[in-house]
Amino acid sequence: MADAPAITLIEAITQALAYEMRADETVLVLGEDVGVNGGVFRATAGLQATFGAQRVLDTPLDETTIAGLTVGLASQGMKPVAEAQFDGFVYPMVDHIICHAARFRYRTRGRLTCPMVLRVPWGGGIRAPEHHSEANESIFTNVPGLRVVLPSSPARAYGLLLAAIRDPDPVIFMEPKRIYRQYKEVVPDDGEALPLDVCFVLRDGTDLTLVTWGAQVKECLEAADALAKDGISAEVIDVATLRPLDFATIAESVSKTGRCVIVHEAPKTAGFGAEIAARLAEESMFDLVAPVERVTGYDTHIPLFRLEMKYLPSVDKIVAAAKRAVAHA
Amino acid sequence: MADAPAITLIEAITQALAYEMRADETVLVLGEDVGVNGGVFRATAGLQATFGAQRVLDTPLDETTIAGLTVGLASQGMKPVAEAQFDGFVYPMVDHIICHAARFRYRTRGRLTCPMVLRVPWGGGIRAPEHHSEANESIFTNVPGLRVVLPSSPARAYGLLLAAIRDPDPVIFMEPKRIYRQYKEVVPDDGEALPLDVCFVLRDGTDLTLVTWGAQVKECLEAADALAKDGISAEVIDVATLRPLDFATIAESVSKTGRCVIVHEAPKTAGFGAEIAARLAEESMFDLVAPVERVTGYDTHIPLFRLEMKYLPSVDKIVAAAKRAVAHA
Amino acid sequence: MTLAAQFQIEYLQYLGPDGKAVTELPQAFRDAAALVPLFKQMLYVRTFDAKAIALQRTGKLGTYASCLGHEATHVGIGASMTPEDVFAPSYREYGAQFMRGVKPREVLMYWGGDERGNDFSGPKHDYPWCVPIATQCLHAAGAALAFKLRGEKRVAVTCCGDGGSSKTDTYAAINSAGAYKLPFIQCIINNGWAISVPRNSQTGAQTLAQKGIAGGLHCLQVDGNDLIAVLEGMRRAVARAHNGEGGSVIEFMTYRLHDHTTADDARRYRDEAEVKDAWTRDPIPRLRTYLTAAGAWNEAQENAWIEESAKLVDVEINAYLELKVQPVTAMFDFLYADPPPDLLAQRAAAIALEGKAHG
Amino acid sequence: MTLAAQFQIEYLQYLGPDGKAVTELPQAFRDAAALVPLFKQMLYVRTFDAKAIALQRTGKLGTYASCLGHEATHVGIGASMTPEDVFAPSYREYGAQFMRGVKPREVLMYWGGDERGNDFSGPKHDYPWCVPIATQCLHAAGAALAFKLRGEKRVAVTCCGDGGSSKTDTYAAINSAGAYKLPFIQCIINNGWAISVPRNSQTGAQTLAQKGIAGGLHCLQVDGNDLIAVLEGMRRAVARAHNGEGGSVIEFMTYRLHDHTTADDARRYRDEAEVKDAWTRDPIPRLRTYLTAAGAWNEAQENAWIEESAKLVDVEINAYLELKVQPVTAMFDFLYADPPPDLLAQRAAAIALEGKAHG
Ligand SMILES: Cc1ncc(C[n+]2csc(CCOP(=O)(O)OP(=O)(O)O)c2C)c(N)n1
Ligand SMILES: Cc1ncc(C[n+]2csc(CCOP(=O)(O)OP(=O)(O)O)c2C)c(N)n1
Ligand SMILES: [Mg+2]
Ligand SMILES: [Mg+2]
Repeated sequence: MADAPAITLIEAITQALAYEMRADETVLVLGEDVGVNGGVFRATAGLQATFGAQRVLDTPLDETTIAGLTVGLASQGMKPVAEAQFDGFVYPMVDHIICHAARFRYRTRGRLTCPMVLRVPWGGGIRAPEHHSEANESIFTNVPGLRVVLPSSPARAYGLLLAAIRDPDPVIFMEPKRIYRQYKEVVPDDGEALPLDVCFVLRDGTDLTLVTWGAQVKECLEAADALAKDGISAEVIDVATLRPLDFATIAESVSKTGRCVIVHEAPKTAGFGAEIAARLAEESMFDLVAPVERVTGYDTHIPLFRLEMKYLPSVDKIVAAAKRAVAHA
Repeated sequence: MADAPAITLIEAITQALAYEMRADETVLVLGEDVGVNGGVFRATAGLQATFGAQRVLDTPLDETTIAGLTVGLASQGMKPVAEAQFDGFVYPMVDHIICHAARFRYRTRGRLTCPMVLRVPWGGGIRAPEHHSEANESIFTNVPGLRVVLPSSPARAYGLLLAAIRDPDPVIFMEPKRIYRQYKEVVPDDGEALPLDVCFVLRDGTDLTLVTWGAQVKECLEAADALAKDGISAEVIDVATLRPLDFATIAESVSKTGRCVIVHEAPKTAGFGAEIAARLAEESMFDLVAPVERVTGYDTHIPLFRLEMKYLPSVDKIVAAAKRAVAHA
Repeated sequence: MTLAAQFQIEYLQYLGPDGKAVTELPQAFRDAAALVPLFKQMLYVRTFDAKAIALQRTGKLGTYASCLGHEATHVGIGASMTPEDVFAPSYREYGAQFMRGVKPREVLMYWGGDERGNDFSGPKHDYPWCVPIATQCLHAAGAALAFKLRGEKRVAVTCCGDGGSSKTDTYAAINSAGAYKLPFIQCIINNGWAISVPRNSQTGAQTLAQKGIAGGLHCLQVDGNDLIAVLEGMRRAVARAHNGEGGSVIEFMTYRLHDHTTADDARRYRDEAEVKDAWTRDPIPRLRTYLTAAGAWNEAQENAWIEESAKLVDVEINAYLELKVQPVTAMFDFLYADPPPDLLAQRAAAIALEGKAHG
Repeated sequence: MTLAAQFQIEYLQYLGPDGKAVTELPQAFRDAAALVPLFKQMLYVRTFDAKAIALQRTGKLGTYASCLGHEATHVGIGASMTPEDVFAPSYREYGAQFMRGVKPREVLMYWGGDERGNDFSGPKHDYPWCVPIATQCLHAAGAALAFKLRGEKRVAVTCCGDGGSSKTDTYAAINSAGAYKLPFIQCIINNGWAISVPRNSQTGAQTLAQKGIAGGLHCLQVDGNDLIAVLEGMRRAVARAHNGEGGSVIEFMTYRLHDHTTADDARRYRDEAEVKDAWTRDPIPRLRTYLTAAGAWNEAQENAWIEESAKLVDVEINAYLELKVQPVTAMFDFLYADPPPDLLAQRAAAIALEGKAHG
């Protein structure tokens, strides 16, 4: 196991899918181009060859179809892992996810359930065409009955995806495509899931808490490095599971640092960062020595790729916000 | 005009639609059962008789169709006012609203625009069947390019709907159906629109600010009455337009009162109340003497009607939260 | 002229409105006596329906969707399925559901605002009532896909209305059933109206059965007020499914004799003359006439059964009326298998509030 | 057997793959000389396409969707429309768009990551490229509804692919066009593949033209590599629209000779033999042979035009390459007609950051 080769985040996804398909024959994968082609991002590469066309199904080109079939499969004893080809194509799935996947257990008092995963390549920064770069997690974060997960490293992608597939309720699993191939790490294929209800403290610090998820984890860690050079000690938290939110970990950090900068890629207004700031305003107000700040995408659509990097949070923007926070004593 | 009869909120909607259809021949109404039947809530009652079947169109039973046709009509010189029959049926419209209505101006650098209104009977408390009681405004509040409006009185429904129809960009107009017929007021049919970017301060107060929208405005006003009896002076703000948010009015109030309780019907986590609390945490932290509090729907689906009133914010819950806030000096 | 394709859609009717055979009866349904239990079921459903409407009118039930006039279609569909099959109804197919074991009290619980109605006594794998129009069709297609993948000899049957045939989900279900060749039956119950919108405003298609052509499914149009035609149409579709020939779309021609729901007033948009005319095609007298002529049924039997079924329904109604409201915890307890701590905190707060309210 | 309905779908082909007429040519398109401008357009598009791919390969363009092999279909559609009509393309119908006035540089701007490509020189009412598959079909139906309501003699034409024909939006467009009898043409450009998914995996339907039956539209299948068949199919559909006979669905049979986009590698899923075979039906040699035989075209003309069109395209490419990136304010300035203060504050902050970055 120690000899396992280092793999990228997307390879970790594939590894988790393969592991769980071996372990549980009710697990199947469906979506557009997931079969022979292995998915446009190669997340399902090789799976059809290994597990057959009965376990890895190409669907007709319709997201409503994918979502509805997935709900049907999940409620009849299968564990479907559906793929939305890109974040921008998730909207036609929203009806089945919100009205049915999130409600079957509730509606039927546990008679029918919906153990499914919807994998969504998520976010910007890959110079892709329109609708291929959306950070739209907030479509799901206000919806009871769902879990919303967003890993930020190969190891967390592996462990969280295993947990998502094993979870008896529907999980929206958004994958930061900008870091699909950003770096490699050794991820033992040991079938060990990670918990779906905790934030990960990636770096300890005392002066300020940086709270983020997805692709921005990297920028936050770099910002923490930069801040350290200026003698500022930043704690970095990867939220990882947005819903249900492990606010306790964030609160504990802020009780220590007194300052919090929330970083996310989605537009600011009513993005999920608002929830974290709101919880701080409710539960940590007397711990805060500086106003909370959000470093986010602007309140406009992510532009086509020539301008997209100017839209996204950057190390500079994070450092600047952190310094504003630290200026408060 | 002073002799105009008092009308309900739903009648104010009809009055605004009729006014603007007379004033602007490009305005048309479409949706399920909006024609002869006048809509299941009677919002379009009489309009087809007055304006003809060319201006008031029944659609096939498909919300994707309604949304897509509406975008098509709006981008070709019409001003469609579409009706979603109930909040719970808005999800199949989300794709066209987010990917197209909210983006046409942006995408084409102003060449094509999408001046449309989507009217959505919204919220719980009318003992309706499943999917007829959802407070799902947060589906839209993180979306750049949209306006999201939620009136709370006959007069504001009239003025804001006129403004929504006249606005050159897409407006989601959510109507609190619980108060459709709750009370009447005189609403002169004078074609006067209300601004789409301000909160309305409905009651002045000095000890605490109650911020809310939609059907909960009434509960907040009643809570303010109850609090007044205990010598607590509550300011009540009807947000009315959630996106774009007029935070300045809220901030000004909180700078005076130092305490804020946000009340809404949607589930708490990542509901739009989070955005208001977040802005307070960012911009009003040093004004606050008490933690912000949210009184909201629980983080579960609104139950079928036997339990629904236990789900919704109530005067008691609001008063209790207000008293907790006031306990902080 | 070179043809790319051509299609024919058959229409099935065996009993005319006068209860007389219009053509040779299908092999499988020539035994009148065998139809008696189904006729009794139709009468039972009609009794239930009338009583449910009365309950709503007296404030003891929420909005209720009547099935008046649909009895032959619903019962015929129910009779064509085995318990192992999966049924995905819309919201008024009680006739089919009763035959699958769902109890009338459960229908009332659902429309009475209590989720426990969905945890019904019918097959545990059947779908509950579905409010978002036609979304159930795709769940049935998904179920059929599960059956096919697991090699099970089961059929997924779903219903939508004439209005529902416009819904994109119906097309998606039909298309995927065709793409995967699924054991799937899409019943389109054309009762003439979708609330206030008449059938002809829904679509330019000459039949609703032809929706199936878009997905390459077998298409059939059936007189939905003729129980024998319903049974024969379903029999053929089930046989196809079992033989691996794939899915079917069946349009059942019937009529909504009541308002859309108790919240609706059809007089606002519908001609009384049309309704009067539709009553002449009522499925119940039609089958009664046929069974009586065949010597399989008589007035005494009918009177006895009407009386008995009224009593049976009353037992159900009483059970419903005695039902206690769920505790406030019910809105938290079935959301997740493993509820998160914040939700449990909200649950505790809700319990505390109850305590206050009651104490 | 009583029939509820029956349908026939005609197939149009005039020129065989060898460029010889397989049947009498349609009245409207017998003048070979009149086809020459369209043939030149087909050559021009192919030149553009090759150069666009080259630009992408050398890092000067983002992902690009090639139209190789679709030239007859695209040009034929473009030639069948007037400027007043509305065109709602998917993302590769450049041939049709060039004929409507869209400039190649605008195509490049769009795929080059610059929104200004969508503010194109074609008709101001035409729709831009549409990435969410088939959603444009409903916009075209909405446009057609506007035309009908205003009594304008205009047609809305939209395209989707074989994959797109599975999309629920396509069905919604077809069904609403039928319900309202709209001047609407749904072109289904069947190029055999939707990225890696072959046509037969999309649906069990024998043709894609028959998708129109579900909405009661006129259906036609056309050899999309035969310009004359494309023109004739479109002519009939436009005539129907003008005569108030409602909408049409036309399936154009063609082939995607390139990868799906430059981000795709079709060798992963597609047999080279199939592609080789498809080249034998290439629309360009077919029309060239026909025009040459008719004396309307010759090699010298072709060589001259190839050279000229390369130059014309290069002018466009240079204009594209010289384009300056939009200022950061561009992401704020076209969001609302009347931008809210908070957005203006973010805009100001973005400008300030630029200042810092540059200063
Ligand atoms: C997605 C959605 N849109 C709208 C409604 C409101 N609604 C309930 S029933 C109905 C009409 C259904 O007509 P039809 O499909 O013909 O079935 P019927 O009620 O006639 O059996 C409508 C519009 C709904 N339940 N779901
Ligand atoms: C809603 C949506 N889902 C998925 C995609 C990704 N995607 C882009 S093109 C394509 C295949 C389209 O195939 P087809 O409709 O046959 O058109 P073609 O590209 O062959 O012209 C897919 C799946 C998309 N753009 N939109
Ligand atoms: Mg109906
Ligand atoms: Mg294709």
